[in-house]
Amino acid sequence: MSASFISATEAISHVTDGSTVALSGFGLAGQPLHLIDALCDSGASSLTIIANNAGNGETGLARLLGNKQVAKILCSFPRQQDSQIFDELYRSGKIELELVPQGTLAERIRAQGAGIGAFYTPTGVGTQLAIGKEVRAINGVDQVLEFATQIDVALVHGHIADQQGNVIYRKTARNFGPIMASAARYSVVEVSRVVPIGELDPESIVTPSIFVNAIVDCEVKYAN
Amino acid sequence: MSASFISATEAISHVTDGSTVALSGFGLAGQPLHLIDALCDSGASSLTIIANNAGNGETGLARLLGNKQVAKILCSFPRQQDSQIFDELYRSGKIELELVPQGTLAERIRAQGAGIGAFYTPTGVGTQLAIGKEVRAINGVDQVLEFATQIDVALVHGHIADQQGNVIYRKTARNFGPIMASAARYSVVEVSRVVPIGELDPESIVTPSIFVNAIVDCEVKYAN
Amino acid sequence: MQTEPLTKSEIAKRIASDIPSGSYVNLGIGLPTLVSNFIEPDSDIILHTENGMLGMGPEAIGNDIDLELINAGKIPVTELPGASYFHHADSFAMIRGGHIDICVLGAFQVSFAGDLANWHAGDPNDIPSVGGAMDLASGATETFVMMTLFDKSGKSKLVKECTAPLTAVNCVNRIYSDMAIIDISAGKIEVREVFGISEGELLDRIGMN
Amino acid sequence: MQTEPLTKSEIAKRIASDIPSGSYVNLGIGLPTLVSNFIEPDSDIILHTENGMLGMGPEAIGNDIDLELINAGKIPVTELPGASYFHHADSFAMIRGGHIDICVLGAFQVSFAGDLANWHAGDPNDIPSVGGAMDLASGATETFVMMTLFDKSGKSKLVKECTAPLTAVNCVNRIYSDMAIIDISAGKIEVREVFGISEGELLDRIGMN
Repeated sequence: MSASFISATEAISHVTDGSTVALSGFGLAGQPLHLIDALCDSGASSLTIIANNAGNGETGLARLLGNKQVAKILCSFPRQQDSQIFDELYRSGKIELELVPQGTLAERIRAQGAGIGAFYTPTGVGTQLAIGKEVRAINGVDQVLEFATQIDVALVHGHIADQQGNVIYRKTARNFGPIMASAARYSVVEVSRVVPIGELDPESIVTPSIFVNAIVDCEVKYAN
Repeated sequence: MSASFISATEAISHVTDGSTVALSGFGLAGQPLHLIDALCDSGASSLTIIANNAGNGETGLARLLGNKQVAKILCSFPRQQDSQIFDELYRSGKIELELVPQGTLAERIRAQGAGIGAFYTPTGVGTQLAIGKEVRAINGVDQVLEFATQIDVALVHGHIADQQGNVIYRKTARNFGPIMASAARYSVVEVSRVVPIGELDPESIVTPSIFVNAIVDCEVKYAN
Repeated sequence: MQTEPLTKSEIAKRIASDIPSGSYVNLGIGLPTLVSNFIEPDSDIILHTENGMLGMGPEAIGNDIDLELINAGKIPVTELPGASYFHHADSFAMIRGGHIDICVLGAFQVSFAGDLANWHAGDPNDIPSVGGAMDLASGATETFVMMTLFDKSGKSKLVKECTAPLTAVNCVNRIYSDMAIIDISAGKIEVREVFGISEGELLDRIGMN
Repeated sequence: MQTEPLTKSEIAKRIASDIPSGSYVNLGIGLPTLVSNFIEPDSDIILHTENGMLGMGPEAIGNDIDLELINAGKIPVTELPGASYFHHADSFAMIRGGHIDICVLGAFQVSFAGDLANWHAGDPNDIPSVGGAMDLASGATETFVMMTLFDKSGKSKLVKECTAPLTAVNCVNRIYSDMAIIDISAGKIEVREVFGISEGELLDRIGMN
């Protein structure tokens, strides 16, 4: 169904206690800060978060963790110089961590969006992260079976949307946005600008509107 | 390794008797006619061809089939109004056909390029095309195990390349080109124009040069 | 009761009017492409074509014909504002991933349980061609079938069990035909409307009574 | 025999000079990023960063800093002509699909068989973080390790069997270290060059004699 143009608060109303929420971003680049702020304000709790990292500093995902709204995080690289909020929760046993190789995380999300139930990857074979997983030799190469990751709501940081909900991104802030938008039951993209239909080049649209349920226009916020 | 800028004849020298060759295109849109002509002239035989269709009229893939250079074709939709050359070969038992649902064909090619050995898809479950294939229930949905498709040489029709080998496509002629370029041991893209490095927008490049071994510049031919 | 069966155009018009505004729709090759003639420009319905495009417009004529802008039936089409292009793996990610709200497909047979047979009439002399039919039938959120209800010899195409090779199991949600509109849900048939035939006679002829 | 061990910069310079022109290369976070300082602008070597870019240029300074243009270590970088951006699934398709010619990674330990341990020192109090290390080590065509050959207590990091958790099995092709350059091929070690140590003493210290 076609995309709605709504406020961050309205978009976040699709997140409920216990939801699985995917957050785009690699470090702070591409992290949907405005949507995460609305998620913090909503008070939704017991969330499972899917993201590459586990928060930086005190804002965005780190703020959400600090609010004790997150029960579990599925990510590839939680440890960073400024991941102190996660570090403390993890060391005190207050958050569950599922660690996944970065490419496997990306492919599990992409598989969900593409209707692929599971896939075999050579990544991780013979390591701790493959313990308990099925392994199969394909053309002489051992591969691990990995399953698609179900996502209730994706919160994505885009660059520009048109009024139909097509989205383009900016530089390395693209990262997990397109695959998360494709994978979630309800996908929200915050953008810094909305342009009339027809202004984006059809050859250059990265996330077609079919993957987008809601656009949150942050132009005013970005202008400040 | 970085892309070479060579002639169609030189590019086709990478095809040998018995090679598996992928051809982009959906009907005639995106079919690499100049490269296929060079393949016809090369006389390489006993080829396995991977393509969506089995040739139209008398040119391109149909000409290659008519030359008796093809032992087997893996495709989704061989029958067309003007597929008479394939039809005759098939009915007289002179060509082997492996029929694959179109989305499974695309995903098997994409998997090869992405280093995914195999994947589960709901497409085809309970049909003739799943006979003999493993089926597994994932989240209550039966899915068929499909394997990545190995490709020796991909012949792709692009639109514009830069001098590094980055490629963009044009409208629905994009179709199988990007995934075939990513999947083959040796990927050749014919384009109608080559521009200096830096002229293509980095946000809009569809096939980055990492997936391209050779560019064949057809500008003169296209201009005629 | 309408006293005449619907024409093909009338069937297409009914389908178009039942597609909710804002839907993403794929129209199969053949008969279903007629539906596009009846989609209102302001309906906000967006057409997907599996060869790599969203926002497909009407068939191209005259100078608008561009052989690199075609639909799944290889017919030149046009591009509407808001259109986008993508490669085949992404196109079928849309289909398989459940992002297409409705697909409209033709059929040789549909079973009472919603099984669809539409890719191979079963004649061993035919050249088998499946295209995107299996992906669409199993991947789209709703599958509508557009067909005549009876074949030329008068036999029902809605059958207890398909004899032609299946496209997908238990995938058809609704049949739009010349004689009736029929819902299939949880393996049960519900006749919604009949045209030129009484419901009793219809059920007799499809072997439901 | 060179009488001094190599400095980190000298190791990085050796690696850069051994990368063939035209290669697609991924430099891991930490020590390996030093290699980029020694890649000649006309070498036609193209750097991949797994967060979605090919054609990465040097670290950004001053007004060139753009927080949406960063490398895998989250450091602002620049864009070279011919660069392209893509999403994470496409980026790891490049890695997993064998399209990266060479990756250069740091290491805690490398085994004689070429097993790599570089994501978790093994201390249960550490916060485990793997990032793209497993994908790179198993996916790149060649994996080079850049490290000091001995740890601070003088123990060899090239070991019979890794005690730290593995990143990937049998993946390391060559070690560039301060004391030696060592090839690993088909489970066999070959010392190519030594720095500030004799080959005999080196083999003694790594337990190969």
